[in-house]
Amino acid sequence: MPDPAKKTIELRILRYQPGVDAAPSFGTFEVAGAENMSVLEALQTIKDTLDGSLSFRWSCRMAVCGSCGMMINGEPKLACSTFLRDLPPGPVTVEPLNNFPIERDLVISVGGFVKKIESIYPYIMPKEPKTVEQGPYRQTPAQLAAYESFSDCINCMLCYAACPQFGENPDFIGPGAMALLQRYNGDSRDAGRQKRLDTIHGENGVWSCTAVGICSEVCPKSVDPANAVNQNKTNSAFDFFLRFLRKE
Amino acid sequence: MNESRPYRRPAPKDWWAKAPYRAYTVREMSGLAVAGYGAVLFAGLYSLSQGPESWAAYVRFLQSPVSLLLHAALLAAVLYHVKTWFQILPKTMPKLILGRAPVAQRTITRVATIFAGACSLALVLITLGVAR
Amino acid sequence: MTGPARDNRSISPIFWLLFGAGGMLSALFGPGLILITGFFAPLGVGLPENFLSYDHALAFAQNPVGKLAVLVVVALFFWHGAERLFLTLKDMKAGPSLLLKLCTYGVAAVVTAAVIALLLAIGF
Amino acid sequence: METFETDILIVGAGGAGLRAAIAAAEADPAARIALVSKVLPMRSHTVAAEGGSAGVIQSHDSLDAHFNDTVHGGDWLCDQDVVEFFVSRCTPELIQLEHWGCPWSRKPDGQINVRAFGGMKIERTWFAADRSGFHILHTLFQTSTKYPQIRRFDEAFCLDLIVDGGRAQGATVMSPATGAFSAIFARAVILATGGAGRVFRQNTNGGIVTGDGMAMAYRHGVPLRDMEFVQYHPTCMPGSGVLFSEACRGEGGYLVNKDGYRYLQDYGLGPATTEPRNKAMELGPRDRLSQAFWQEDRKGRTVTTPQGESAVYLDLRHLGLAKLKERLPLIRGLAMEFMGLDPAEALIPVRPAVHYTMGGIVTDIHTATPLAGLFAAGECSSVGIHGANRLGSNSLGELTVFGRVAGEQAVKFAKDAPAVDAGRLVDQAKASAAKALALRDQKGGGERHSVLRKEMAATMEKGCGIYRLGTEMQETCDKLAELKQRLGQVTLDDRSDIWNTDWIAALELDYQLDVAEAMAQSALARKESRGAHQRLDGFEKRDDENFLAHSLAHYRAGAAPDITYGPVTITKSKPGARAYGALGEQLEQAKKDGTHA
Ligand SMILES: Cc1cc2nc3c(=O)[nH]c(=O)nc-3n(C[C@H](O)[C@H](O)[C@H](O)COP(=O)(O)OP(=O)(O)OC[C@H]3O[C@@H](n4cnc5c(N)ncnc54)[C@H](O)[C@@H]3O)c2cc1C
Ligand code: SF4
Ligand code: F3S
Ligand code: FES
Repeated sequence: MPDPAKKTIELRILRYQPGVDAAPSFGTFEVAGAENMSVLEALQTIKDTLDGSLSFRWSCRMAVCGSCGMMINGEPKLACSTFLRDLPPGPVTVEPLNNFPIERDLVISVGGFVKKIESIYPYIMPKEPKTVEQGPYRQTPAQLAAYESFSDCINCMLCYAACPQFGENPDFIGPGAMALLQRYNGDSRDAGRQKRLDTIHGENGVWSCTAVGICSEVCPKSVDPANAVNQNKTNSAFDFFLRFLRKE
Repeated sequence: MNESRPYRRPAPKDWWAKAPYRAYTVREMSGLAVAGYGAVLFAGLYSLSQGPESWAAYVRFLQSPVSLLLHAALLAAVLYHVKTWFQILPKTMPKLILGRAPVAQRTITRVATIFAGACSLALVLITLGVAR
Repeated sequence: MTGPARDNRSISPIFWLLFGAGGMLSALFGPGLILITGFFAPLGVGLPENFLSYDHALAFAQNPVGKLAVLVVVALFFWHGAERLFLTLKDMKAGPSLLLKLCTYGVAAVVTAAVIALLLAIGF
Repeated sequence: METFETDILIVGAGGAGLRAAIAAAEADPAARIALVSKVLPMRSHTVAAEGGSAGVIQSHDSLDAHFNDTVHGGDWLCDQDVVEFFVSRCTPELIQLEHWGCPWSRKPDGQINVRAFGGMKIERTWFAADRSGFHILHTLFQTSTKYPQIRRFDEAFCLDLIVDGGRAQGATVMSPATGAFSAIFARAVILATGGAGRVFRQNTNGGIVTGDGMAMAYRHGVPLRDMEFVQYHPTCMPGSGVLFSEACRGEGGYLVNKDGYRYLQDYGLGPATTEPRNKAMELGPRDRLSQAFWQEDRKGRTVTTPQGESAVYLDLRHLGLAKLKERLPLIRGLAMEFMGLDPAEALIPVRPAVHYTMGGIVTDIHTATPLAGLFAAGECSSVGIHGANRLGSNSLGELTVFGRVAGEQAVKFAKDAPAVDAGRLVDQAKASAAKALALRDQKGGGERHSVLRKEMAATMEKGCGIYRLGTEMQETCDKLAELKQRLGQVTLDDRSDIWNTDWIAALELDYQLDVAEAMAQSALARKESRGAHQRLDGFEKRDDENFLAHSLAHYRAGAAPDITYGPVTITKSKPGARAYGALGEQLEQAKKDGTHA
């Protein structure tokens, strides 16, 4: 039951409607009884009851589908797992993820990110091909642990919104895609390491990263993408000098 | 009509001066202290190559309060560099798996920092010992 | 999907490795070196009188091992600082990339050459 | 209008759609495949599955045992030929996923690890911590990028099928990013659009789970089968309905009422042992556990949460922090982030919420629907394996087993299918577009679709909940008819083209109302109690004489659907008593003794 003495929380939301607005500007909404809501629930309440034209992406509501990333009080967060009760009192500011083009309100362009994921051969290239009849590969818990955290990435792009180097260079492969690259390069079943490494030797590859490290701090799934990028900086650097010794 | 016109917000030019990136900028600047100390040594090498008088002037400089203050500042900055350097270290290497689970990065940082302290200490002790 | 949009191999690894080597060296021995050359030696604490004497210093710089140590420490420390300064200036958009490189990597390269020249001049 | 031509069109890029796409690409490398999804593929709701996927792998397990558990769990409403095929294909499909990189949890020696699951006699649920669906979906999506012939249409909302000459020949889609329509013509179409749990109030489903594909097929005359069987999952977060996986109980968690008593022993699931026992207590099937909750609630032995919902407690404290971190990290994270409590130290308030639609688009064992050229797989389909109650961890297996079949069958069909006459069919696509635009631009009477959606969800919960009454179901049917009328009175706040999510929500509501109606009408017509369909108005017993049959809801424009019945295929398991706990073991023993004697 909604509490009769319910508190009202003010949300300042960055709005943008292409073709109508020349530039984004803030709109303000008051949501009653919101103290136990997540930011997502507050946005849904606004959309359902106050302004149906407010646009944002969401689906799972349980911090696993990666749809609902946005800047909340200036920090990249998942709206569904950020609760108003945990934010400092006063108006809450909600903006689309930093460093991405805004398509509408809180909806940003995701196509570039998807292309990056596709560019790094995100699938197993088996070391020793096996048929299904031959059964599963063996992989010890230690071998699993070597790449497990990188496989937990939900593609929410919060790390991109935090990374200033991605802000400077939108072509930078970036932390999330590098986490995926390392997920496969670190897998004991895989033999595609060199091929993947060869995609990131350029300035738009790992060399745009200056080890700011904030990508790992904002990651909601403890993926540690900074590790994926910087570990591959080391790999790429060694490859720079050792490539001549490599036999193809 | 049917065209999306994404809006690109201009990125602020001074992000590096603002939280949370300020700490990163300070960390990077600590690298200047390393080079600064290299410059002090370079000056010594140059003085040495110019003969005994020049070297004596350099030694007098080292003994001056200005130099002591400068070195105190350099030491502080380099210590900050040591601290942050080993904070990034675990990011630049593959996960260390002990048993079933990766070693915590904090542990790697701590061990490496202690090791570095030991290196510097050993250098000092050996120098003092050899010189004696 | 088509192959990855690969851009040309960057030459950053050269600077990055020099930066890394300098960073590691300074992290391991920097504080110790500063203590010795900045405090113990000039103040004569724990060290004999002649430690900073011209002859003693010259002997060190004429010894091949000493030469190497001086070269490695001074050059790598400069390369370390150069890389960090370059990236920060780039973050600050302080100027065109080429200019920034000259002011950072350029200085480190000149200093490296000068150290070699001086060490050779000092002789063996 | 932009048009595309392809050989195979797959609508839906969740587990089933992606598996179908890969299967089609492997079956015929020359086939062109279009893969349409209203969200990026990795956002599909397969991502939320936690517990795992069943497949016989232990040496003391057998396909027969998996078969029996499934048929038994489905209260004999399963098509046994399909179940037999299904259980035989589960393990190979799970191995295939392993070869593609799925990070299954392992035993110390590197072999696949399995966990216990509700209603399963032997541990056979493969898991990747408690993010099994997430890992399956990402593995499939990433693997699918290997095939250049799969052309993805990400964030493309499918409005309707294109059907001509009794054959499905494509679909009309709208791009939310631009509002532009296009027609995708194909020789064969696969629907893999997922479930419809969102028609209920409290549910474990994502916002996108709105039954779109079911409604599309339904409106083109394909019956929806067994729609009255909607699964309540017993352990969900009060208020939001977010799921706490069955794996919590598989790992040994307890369910206790407000007095700390393990109440399941009062409902034929006991005795209450400390260690988990398969097919007993907390490891009973979902329908039974949800029903027990309802009874406890009636007896006043539940607590009321701050959200105003009644709840019992899930107790994981005795599992210890280390095990929670290793086996149930997501669950622990959810409890801590969403409810502010650590399951290592505190009880988690939980209650049942709608989770899964057992019914769906009717298909045969080859995933073919009665409409030529149209195939369906995954939760949107009813291929016949779940019967009246799905067993946990049988659905992820279904995605891969039947997703693959659909892909292969569609390729086969497309090879022989005559070419599409795109020039003529484009008018159909234009009509679908016009209809969608009409909903967006209608003047209406100022009604908000969010209000309609809430009323729909509330009436479904009331009439088609854990226990059902004829009168209440009738009220629900009436209410749904009213809501369908009121849809014409809806006025949208937003009439723009770009990212008009107001419009998309209204289109989804339109689908949902049809699906909800099929559910409620099928429920009203089934005058017995079976599996997830439990009545309290004189039909408390299972009635094999009259209702050992699949219900089929046939769409009628502007009227309630026609409900007919079709046969259930029974091969080797004759309908018997469905018992769990000690009673279940006794019956099983008696059966064994009987056959041995
Ligand atoms: C919280 C939760 C936990 C679960 N845990 C388990 C478990 O442990 N074990 C188990 O076996 N099962 C589990 N299930 C069930 C199982 O996850 C689902 O049944 C299954 O994932 C459904 O997969 P799908 O491919 O059929 O559909 P989805 O994954 O839902 O995909 C549907 C696809 O269709 C697309 N789509 C829908 N409508 C349209 C449209 N109009 N236009 C374009 N595209 C459209 C969507 O974008 C999406 O790509 C769980 C379910 C839930 C909700
Ligand atoms: S690495 Fe973390 S922050 Fe980045 S996309 Fe993946 S889950 Fe999101
Ligand atoms: S924040 Fe950016 S600069 Fe590197 S370490 Fe992370 S990618
Ligand atoms: S809605 Fe899925 S991550 Fe927030």
